[in-house]
Amino acid sequence: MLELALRGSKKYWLWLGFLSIFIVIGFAFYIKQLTVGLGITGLSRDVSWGFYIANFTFLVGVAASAVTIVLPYYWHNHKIYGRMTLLGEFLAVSALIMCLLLVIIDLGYPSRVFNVLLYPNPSSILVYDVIVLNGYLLLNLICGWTVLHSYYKGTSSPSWLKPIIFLAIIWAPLIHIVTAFIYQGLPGRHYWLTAIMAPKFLVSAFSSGPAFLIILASILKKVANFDIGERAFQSLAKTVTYFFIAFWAFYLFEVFTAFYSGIPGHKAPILYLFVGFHGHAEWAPFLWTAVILAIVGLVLLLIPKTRKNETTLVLASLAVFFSVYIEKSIGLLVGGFTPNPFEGVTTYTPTFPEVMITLGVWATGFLVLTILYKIVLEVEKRRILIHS
Amino acid sequence: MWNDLFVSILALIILILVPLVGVGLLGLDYLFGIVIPYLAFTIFIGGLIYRMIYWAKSPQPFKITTTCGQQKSLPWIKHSRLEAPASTWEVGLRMFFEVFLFRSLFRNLRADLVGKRLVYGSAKWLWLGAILFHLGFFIIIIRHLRFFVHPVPDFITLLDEIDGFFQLTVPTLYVSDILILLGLVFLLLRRLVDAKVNYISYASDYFPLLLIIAIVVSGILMRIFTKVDLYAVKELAYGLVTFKPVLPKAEIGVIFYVHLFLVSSLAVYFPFSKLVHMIGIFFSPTRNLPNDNRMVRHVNPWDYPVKYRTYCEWQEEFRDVLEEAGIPIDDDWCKETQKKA
Amino acid sequence: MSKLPKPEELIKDVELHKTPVQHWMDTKVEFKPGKFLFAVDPQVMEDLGRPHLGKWQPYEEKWPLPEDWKERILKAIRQRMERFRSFKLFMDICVRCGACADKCHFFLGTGDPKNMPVLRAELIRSIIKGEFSFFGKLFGRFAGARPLTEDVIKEWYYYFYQCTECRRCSVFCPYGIDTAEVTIIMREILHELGIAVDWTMKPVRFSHFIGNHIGLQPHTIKENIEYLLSDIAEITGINIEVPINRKGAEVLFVTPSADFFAEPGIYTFMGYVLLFHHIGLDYTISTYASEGGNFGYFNTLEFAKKLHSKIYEEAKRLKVKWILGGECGHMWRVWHQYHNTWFGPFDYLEVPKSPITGTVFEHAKSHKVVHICEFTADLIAHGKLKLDPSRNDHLIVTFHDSCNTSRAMGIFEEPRFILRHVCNNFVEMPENTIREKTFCCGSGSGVNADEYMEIRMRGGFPRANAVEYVHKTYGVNTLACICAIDRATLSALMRYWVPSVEVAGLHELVGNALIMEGEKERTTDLRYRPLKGYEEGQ
Amino acid sequence: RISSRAEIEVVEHKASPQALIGKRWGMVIDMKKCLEAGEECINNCKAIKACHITHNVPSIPDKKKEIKWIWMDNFIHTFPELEDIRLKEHLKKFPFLLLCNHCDNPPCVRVCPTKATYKRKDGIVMMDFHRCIGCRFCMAGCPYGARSFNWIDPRPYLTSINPEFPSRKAGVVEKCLFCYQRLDEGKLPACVEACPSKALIFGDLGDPNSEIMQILKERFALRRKAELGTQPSVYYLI
Ligand code: SRM
Ligand code: SRM
Ligand code: HEC
Ligand code: HEC
Ligand code: HEC
Ligand code: HEM
Ligand code: HEM
Ligand code: SF4
Ligand code: SF4
Ligand code: SF4
Ligand code: SF4
Ligand code: SF4
Ligand code: SF4
Ligand code: SF4
Ligand code: SF4
Repeated sequence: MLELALRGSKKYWLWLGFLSIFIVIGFAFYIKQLTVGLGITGLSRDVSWGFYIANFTFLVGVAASAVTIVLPYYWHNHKIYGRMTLLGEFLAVSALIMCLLLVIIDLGYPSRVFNVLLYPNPSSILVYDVIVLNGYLLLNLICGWTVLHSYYKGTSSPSWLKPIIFLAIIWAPLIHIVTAFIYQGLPGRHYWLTAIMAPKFLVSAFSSGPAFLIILASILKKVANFDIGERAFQSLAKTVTYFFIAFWAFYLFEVFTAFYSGIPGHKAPILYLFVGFHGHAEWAPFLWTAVILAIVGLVLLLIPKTRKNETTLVLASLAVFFSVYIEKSIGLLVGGFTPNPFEGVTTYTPTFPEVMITLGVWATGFLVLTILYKIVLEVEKRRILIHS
Repeated sequence: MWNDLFVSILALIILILVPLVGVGLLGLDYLFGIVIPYLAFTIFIGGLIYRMIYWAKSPQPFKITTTCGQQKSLPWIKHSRLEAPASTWEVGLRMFFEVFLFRSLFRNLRADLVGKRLVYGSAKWLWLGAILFHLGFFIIIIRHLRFFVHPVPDFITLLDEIDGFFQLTVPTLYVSDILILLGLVFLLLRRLVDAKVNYISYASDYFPLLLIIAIVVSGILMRIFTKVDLYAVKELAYGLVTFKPVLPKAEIGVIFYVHLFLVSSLAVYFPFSKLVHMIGIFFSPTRNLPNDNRMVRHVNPWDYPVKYRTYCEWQEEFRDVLEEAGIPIDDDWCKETQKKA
Repeated sequence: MSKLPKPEELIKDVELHKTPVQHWMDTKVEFKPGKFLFAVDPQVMEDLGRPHLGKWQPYEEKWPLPEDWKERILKAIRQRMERFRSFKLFMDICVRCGACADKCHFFLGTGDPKNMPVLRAELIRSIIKGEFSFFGKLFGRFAGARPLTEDVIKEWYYYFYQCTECRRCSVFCPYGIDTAEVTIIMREILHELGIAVDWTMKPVRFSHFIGNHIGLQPHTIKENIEYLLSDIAEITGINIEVPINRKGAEVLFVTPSADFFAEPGIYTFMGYVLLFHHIGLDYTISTYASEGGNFGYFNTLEFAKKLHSKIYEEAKRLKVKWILGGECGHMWRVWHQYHNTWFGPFDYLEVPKSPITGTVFEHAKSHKVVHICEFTADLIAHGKLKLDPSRNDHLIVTFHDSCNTSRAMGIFEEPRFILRHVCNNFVEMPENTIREKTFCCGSGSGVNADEYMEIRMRGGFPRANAVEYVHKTYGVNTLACICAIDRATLSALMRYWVPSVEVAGLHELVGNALIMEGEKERTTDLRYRPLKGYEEGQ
Repeated sequence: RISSRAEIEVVEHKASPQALIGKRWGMVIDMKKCLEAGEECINNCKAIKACHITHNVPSIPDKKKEIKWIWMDNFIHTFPELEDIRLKEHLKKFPFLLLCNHCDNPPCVRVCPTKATYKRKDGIVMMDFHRCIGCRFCMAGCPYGARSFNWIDPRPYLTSINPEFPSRKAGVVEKCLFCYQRLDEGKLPACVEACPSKALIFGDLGDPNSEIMQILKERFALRRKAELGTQPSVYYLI
């Protein structure tokens, strides 16, 4: 089936070429990082994780969100997701590939990465994260590819696949919960030390992921004439709405806890993010953008008319996507590390190489996504090919 | 099947025992370190040259390109340059893809009979296994050059660094070593497990796989486990290629001689077995000829004239019916051709 | 044919992933009815001046081989090795990877492991190792070598006529090993002893002496054509003439003789004639070179060359500028891959140029022969044809790529381009059964004999299965193709496997769709079937 | 116990015969002595210098990339959770020497995926530079900012090289190791030895008769962020 991705229109190749430019640039900067060290990033003694891990966290959510489609389809026999399950699974695959790349890139000593498997520390959450992420990647690859292969052959899926699909469904929330546990178990990081971290991660994932799928599906409708169907769009839109409300509600609960209790350590990160702390407010414009996007998105989603209109739905999805992206990636990381253990503020801004490397990873993800979707579309196309 | 496998394992064991006894017990370092490698290499080169001449002696009478895509015809129809090459340049491209990426193998399918329906699944495992093995082999050969050339060129050092990037062991285990082993074991298992491939396999199919596995394993053993004196190895190897063979004073270790002897065996076996596909692929007429039969005339050196029924003979036989049916008779042509004859 | 089991039962015994316990060198051939071809009538060989074994049949226990059969075979093998690099090379470099194994339609339809292309080639490879190689003799079976015995000859006869030389295996082989090439050479080698098939040798005799393989004499051809022209007149109201053996025409049109005579080829011929009339082409056909198909090719290359020599004498005699070839698979394989070598250089012809569109067929600049599909596609692309595709609305069409034009020529897009313009319902068969991966009809290369029905239906099973799929899924009722033998073989195949599908030549559909100047309203297609909207009672 | 924290493994080590042996090494730092020693001494603290020279710690000017095993800071930064205004006022002038606390319940060890950071039986929180993959999880885990990461190759920033101790490459984390190599030779930590005012007192918290246990019995001592339950082994006297 891979050969199906090797044939395509000029636009397809242009798009792949466009992505490859970013991949090459990102790779060149990564080589630089390998030789010079992580010093080429904006990271510091106080903010020791940054843009890479922020994107990683966000993308884990995107990967986990596949379950919002796969679960209704397989568990509740929600037929209108029929044409979408593969898109969901392959979105998870490419998101996970980006996640793993980002983790490797963030390492100071990537050549020793196998030490995690050679000398695993059972009390380290990162070890479990490596296991669940790779496991989920494998599960999704197996499920997606096997289903697609049976489409290709024109047979029904093999029976051994069912249990694996159910395993994948159970596995999906796990990847995000474990990722949340990376943060949520650290003493002294007030912003992270909250039990609601994992559920918040999940609801954010379940809103941004389907929002991303709405955007992708509408692109596919335009460029590839592949329509998931009006009802599937609406189903996704509802998923986005409910979980997005939950997401910001959770956020407000945290704000309440911090300010009602009045504990300085809890207030500080939130103050820093939105209004400034010790005279520093570098990220406030971004966070407020997230809030505005959230309001816009919510309004568009809640009004039935705009939700049912595809253009406004896509706009709403974009708003949701970027709102969650800002809060969950950069907000989360910067908030966690600020103020530092000495109650000081060390500002963090990603450097140009850092951003380019991350863009390179996104481009790689999009490349993988494009190729996988291309194969799905080609297989689908071959199923119906009446010339008229 | 088991017979064939057993015989090839036996052959391999003998090949391993020979240097073990020869160097380990009898101390024939000179024989195994210098004489046999020279001999093997001579046979290898001589054999390959013989093969090439042997094939080249027979002409390719017809241009029988296998076309796997649209021919070059009308200008507005998209010509598939790779699958139906029409120029030498396009043939070169096609050969490149065949030699380095095993393009034809990439097309592989697997047919299954589901009830009364034939279904065709994608089957790229063979391609993957073959690529892992061949590319791994290629990289290892290049990397080994560091024993034979001096000073070691930068690109080999670089390859070395990339390949040994992951610090799994000290010294680092090469990624290509793991991949080639995976590839080889897959290919061997496939031969044993897939009924069709098993049915067509002889001892001469198992043997090269086993031999190469043994070479790779002995190499990995040398690098990671029973470390050998690399300086002594370089002294020996460098001596061999500069035709000033010396046995290093330092002890190298029997395992090295096993490795070297197996490599020599492979070299000797190479030109006289299916392994010559490496050279043969370049001679393959269905792949190395352009599909330009109607553009350029291909000449067959042993072409000979044939006797056929000429128009005049034919007209004579059917003159009556031709006349009756009112189909023109052409006596001028007969006179003309007779005059020429 | 009476004993042929029902379609559901025929392939019950096929196992694609199991093989016999016994070593293949130990299994012997059995000649069972329906599974072998009758040996050639000695009279045919006499007439053609070829050696023969007298009257015998393959199922006989002892074959009447001559005393020195072994030497003759070995000499023949050695000679082919000297003459064909392809053969020599293919004997050396197969790694038995098995990529070709399940690609052959005969293997897929019989499950017989010796029908795996690799093992088919191994039938001779093992002899070359066993008879010519020192190491082969030394290691025997472990090196895949065996001695030449009478059983081997029987095996060759059986399996080299269970290969239709379709080259599907060659597409998948990493080295392009072409078992068809091996088969061609092995059939020649069998010919050295006089072992040949009756069904293919009779047509050779006809082609040689009369000019076409059916034995149509010149006046019969003319009568047949006139009969077809009267049908055309009845259906379209147009009177057309077909020039025969006309000197000074611009184009010599050559097509397989089946098109003059046999269903469904005659409809294709009507299509050609309508097309030529529509554009006013200055052409002629010939009753001397009245056969495009080449039955010699199924026997020896020498015969192949003999039979087609006529075309070039005729082109010279009639002083045409270039040659136009009709729809045919084998004909085009020979024309495309061998003619220029055998009969060139063609300084008495001109580089083909379409008199209607002015297109110069650059890709045929040396050989000067154009395929009718290239010609018609060019006409359509230049808007020179008035077409009404709705006249084919009663048909749901799928297209069969003939293996020869596909894998030995590379003509894929032209026929599809034409199809898309002459009919509204065109569906492709599953991806892995078309284009370069197309399946043979199972009866090509001279094995289309009645006594061979079981093997033919088995060999055609993969093709029929794909047709059945589109028939069931999209209601396909017409299988279009561009090969005269296909039109004969696929018709039988469809009758057996998918009875409601009919076979049509591409230009039959063109003929249906062409809006001729001055024609009356058509109510039926060229086969007198009512057009859509003109069915009974409407 | 299990409910209160994730279990960590404690690693045995082989000590040489002449080594100093302790059940749980700890340190008491008498900030009063530093204050008394005066501005001059504080600005050129010999303890810091001795440590950094002994352990090949580079001096990188960029604050964001700097590497430090032991350093000086003020009260507010050292004890941010002690919000008491009067205390702040009172302790404003005190310098505080900061270093790894060698916590008894160290989060850094808990989170390290490769066991590159591990706890020795004698209480020293150790680093294996060969094993560290540079993931910096330990830095996020340590509530005290005791760890530094080699963002760039540190070797060009070494003013002098101690051949007895390895230098690091870019990509690994480092911190104070309680001079395990000196203890092995029977010597006290370099900083302890170097301070002319004996402001740093090193000893065994597991031995009730040790010098530092005596001091802790007598005087009021502070530990940083004790409420987090990490049980620091470094005590501050004021
Ligand atoms: C390549 C290099 C490391 C690097 O990444 O930079 C290196 C790599 C290894 N050295 Fe070394 N040594 C390297 C410089 C040295 C040096 C020189 C130095 O520090 O600048 C020495 C000290 C000088 C000397 O001769 O003692 C050195 C003394 C050792 C020793 C101790 C030998 C001894 O008996 O004293 C070993 C241990 C051994 O042989 O088992 C050793 C062992 C090794 C091993 C085999 C690791 C081991 O545990 O056995 C490494 C080989 C990896 C390989 O095959 O690629 N390496 N090794 C260093 C070469 C740098 C260069 O510029 O040449
Ligand atoms: C094998 C060994 C030498 C030996 O002959 O015994 C060795 C071998 C090398 N060490 Fe080491 N070190 C060895 C004990 C040490 C020790 C002492 C110890 O472990 O007790 C240290 C200091 C303490 C520690 O554990 O870190 C030590 C700290 C270093 C460092 C500085 C730390 C860092 O990673 O930056 C380097 C520099 C480096 O990584 O390039 C280093 C580098 C190396 C290099 C790459 C050679 C070099 O100088 O560039 C060798 C390859 C190691 C590898 O795993 O890839 N070696 N090296 C010792 C292995 C002990 C072990 O397996 O743990
Ligand atoms: C049965 C009572 C109850 C209800 C209903 C309840 N909570 Fe809580 N919640 C608690 C208790 C008790 C805690 C403290 C648990 C702890 O400290 O670990 C808590 C803690 C939290 C925390 C974590 C604070 C922190 O930092 O540890 C958040 C956030 C929270 N609740 C949000 C919510 C939200 C959102 C809902 C509704 C969807 C909700 N709660 C409903 C009892 C409740
Ligand atoms: C509707 C919102 C919501 C969703 C969806 C949700 N949770 Fe929760 N969950 C909460 C709230 C609120 C708390 C905090 C209550 C508390 O602290 O006891 C919580 C707490 C928890 C805790 C206990 C944390 C602690 O320290 O006490 C676990 C475990 C947990 N959730 C697991 C999950 C898992 C697993 C899922 C999904 C598969 C999930 N939750 C989905 C709202 C949610
Ligand atoms: C001009 C200096 C020079 C001379 C002379 C020299 N070498 Fe080398 N040799 C090197 C360098 C530099 C390398 C490192 C290349 C590398 O990284 O693989 C090397 C690598 C090697 C290696 C490979 C080690 C490995 O694992 O990569 C061996 C073995 C070796 N030399 C042996 C010899 C022998 C034997 C001779 C003498 C005949 C010799 N060298 C002469 C510079 C030299
Ligand atoms: C130009 C170089 C070469 C090309 C293009 C090439 C190509 C191939 C291909 C396509 C296959 C079939 C796939 C497979 O079964 O693995 C194959 C098989 C094989 N090749 Fe090569 N090869 C080359 C060189 C070599 C060399 C140098 C060797 C080793 C000495 C080698 C050893 C083998 C072996 C042993 C097999 C059989 C694997 C099996 O048993 O399945 N090849 N080669
Ligand atoms: C067919 C050719 C050969 C193959 C497939 C082969 C394969 C291998 C492999 C897989 C290794 C493991 C380490 C590595 O990948 O570099 C190795 C190591 C080694 N080989 Fe070979 N080898 C071949 C020929 C030779 C020859 C001709 C020599 C003789 C000089 C040689 C000498 C060695 C030595 C000394 C090592 C140890 C290298 C180390 O420790 O780094 N090999 N070989
Ligand atoms: S401020 Fe509250 S949540 Fe944060 S560490 Fe202290 S007690 Fe825990
Ligand atoms: S695909 Fe080619 S090399 Fe492989 S077994 Fe078939 S003929 Fe031999
Ligand atoms: S040429 Fe065709 S019929 Fe002959 S072996 Fe190959 S696939 Fe089978
Ligand atoms: S008749 Fe057609 S399908 Fe059959 S073998 Fe010939 S070209 Fe192939
Ligand atoms: S620790 Fe010692 S050297 Fe450093 S400032 Fe205090 S008294 Fe001075
Ligand atoms: S102070 Fe920080 S680095 Fe030191 S042991 Fe405690 S947690 Fe770990
Ligand atoms: S940076 Fe090194 S020491 Fe710190 S957690 Fe990661 S692997 Fe462990
Ligand atoms: S105990 Fe040793 S390592 Fe720690 S600060 Fe003092 S001198 Fe430095």
